[in-house]
Amino acid sequence: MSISVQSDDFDLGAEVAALADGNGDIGAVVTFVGLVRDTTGGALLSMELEHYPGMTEQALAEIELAATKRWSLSASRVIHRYGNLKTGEQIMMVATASPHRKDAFEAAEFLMDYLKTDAPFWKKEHFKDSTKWVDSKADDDAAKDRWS
Amino acid sequence: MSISVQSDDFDLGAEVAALADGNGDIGAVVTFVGLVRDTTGGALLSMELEHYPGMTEQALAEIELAATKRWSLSASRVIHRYGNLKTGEQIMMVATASPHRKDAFEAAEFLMDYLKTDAPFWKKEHFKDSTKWVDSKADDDAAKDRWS
Amino acid sequence: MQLDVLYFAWVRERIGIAKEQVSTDARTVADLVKELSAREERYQVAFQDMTVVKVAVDQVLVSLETPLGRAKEVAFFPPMTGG
Amino acid sequence: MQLDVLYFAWVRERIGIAKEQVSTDARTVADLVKELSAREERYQVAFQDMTVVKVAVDQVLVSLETPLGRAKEVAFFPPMTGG
Repeated sequence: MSISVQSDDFDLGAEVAALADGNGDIGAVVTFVGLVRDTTGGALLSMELEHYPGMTEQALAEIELAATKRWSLSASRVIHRYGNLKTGEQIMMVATASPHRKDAFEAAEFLMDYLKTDAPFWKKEHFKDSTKWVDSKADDDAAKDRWS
Repeated sequence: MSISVQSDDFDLGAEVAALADGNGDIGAVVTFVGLVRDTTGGALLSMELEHYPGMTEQALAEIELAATKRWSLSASRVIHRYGNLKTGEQIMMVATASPHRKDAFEAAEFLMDYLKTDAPFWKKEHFKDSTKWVDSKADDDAAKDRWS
Repeated sequence: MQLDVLYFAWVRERIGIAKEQVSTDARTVADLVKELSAREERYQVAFQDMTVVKVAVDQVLVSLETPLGRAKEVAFFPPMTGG
Repeated sequence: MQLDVLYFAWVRERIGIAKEQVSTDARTVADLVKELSAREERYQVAFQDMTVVKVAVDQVLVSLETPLGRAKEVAFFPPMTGG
């Protein structure tokens, strides 16, 4: 179990290698990577990620702990960036490692669903002469509710 | 859509970066990595991966095409290795890229479920003085059947 | 009671500051919102629709009816959009 | 009819070869299995329980009842265990 909230980019391959290293019981690693998406077809200058230092780490740790209690996980990793990111840049990742693929898949989806609704991050899109806070989605609440 | 059947190892981070490169519409990338797992707690010397050249590529291409028809995928990648691998080594990966995380997750699970039952690979475990062909799992057929 | 009150994202932008110290006798989060809204229009604007404002007390998500008790830090922000 | 017949994994190990050319008039896959099993014991051993043997004709998974038609390649192997 490990969490990082950072402005720096991350290396997905290295993170997965570190997760699995030395544990011969891991048969499956599932990762999710969130990327800055330009829904306007080219007008996005950057995506600003704001968060609530202190609460962020605490919220992510609780979500990770809940996943660990529910599925057979050998290891997990959450990294979320903040600051100004460009289109295509990596925003965040989760990785789950398990003996079995079903656990790894479900735990990764669970982590993502809870992270979306419970971790205090906010996205602001910067355009040439305007800015827009990204709206939260009703879908995200529904996705989270399926686990309860 | 891209498939490789190879003896060489692969670099997950580089594969995901290549998948997302230059496509600003990708918001989500899900990957699955299968690793050589030692269920005996240290007795496994190596895992031998055999496949059916020709049919393998064709089967994987069909599975990938089916996923592409069913979900909104911007890109996907399947790599499966053959030959002799050690505990902890990467056996294979799938990656799915989509505007939305739900599509990326479901398509990755679908690819894995079909790959397990329809792609002609066989695993043989090598121990000090014995070998064992890995048994297929009834679970795997059940996992595949949920998509139909 | 002395509280650190934090604002994030568009709540912060509407109120114009990220953090302030507030002296209050508010019993619940809802009382605090009422008190701040009565103070200046910028608070009223930020808090006009509390269905789209989330609250954390001492870094834990809570509802508007939560008593402040011995809270040290209260934060207001929009629904999260990370990931 | 001339067929390339391929064997994989433990089917290959039981039969002792990976590939052979077979001249046959078998109409279906099941007929071919019967014909090979009658030939030598190693085939009979490999094919004794056809519920755990899968068949591909020209690299497409098929059932035992599938007619061979103008097939060029037939392969026998255990259920797959990739991934």
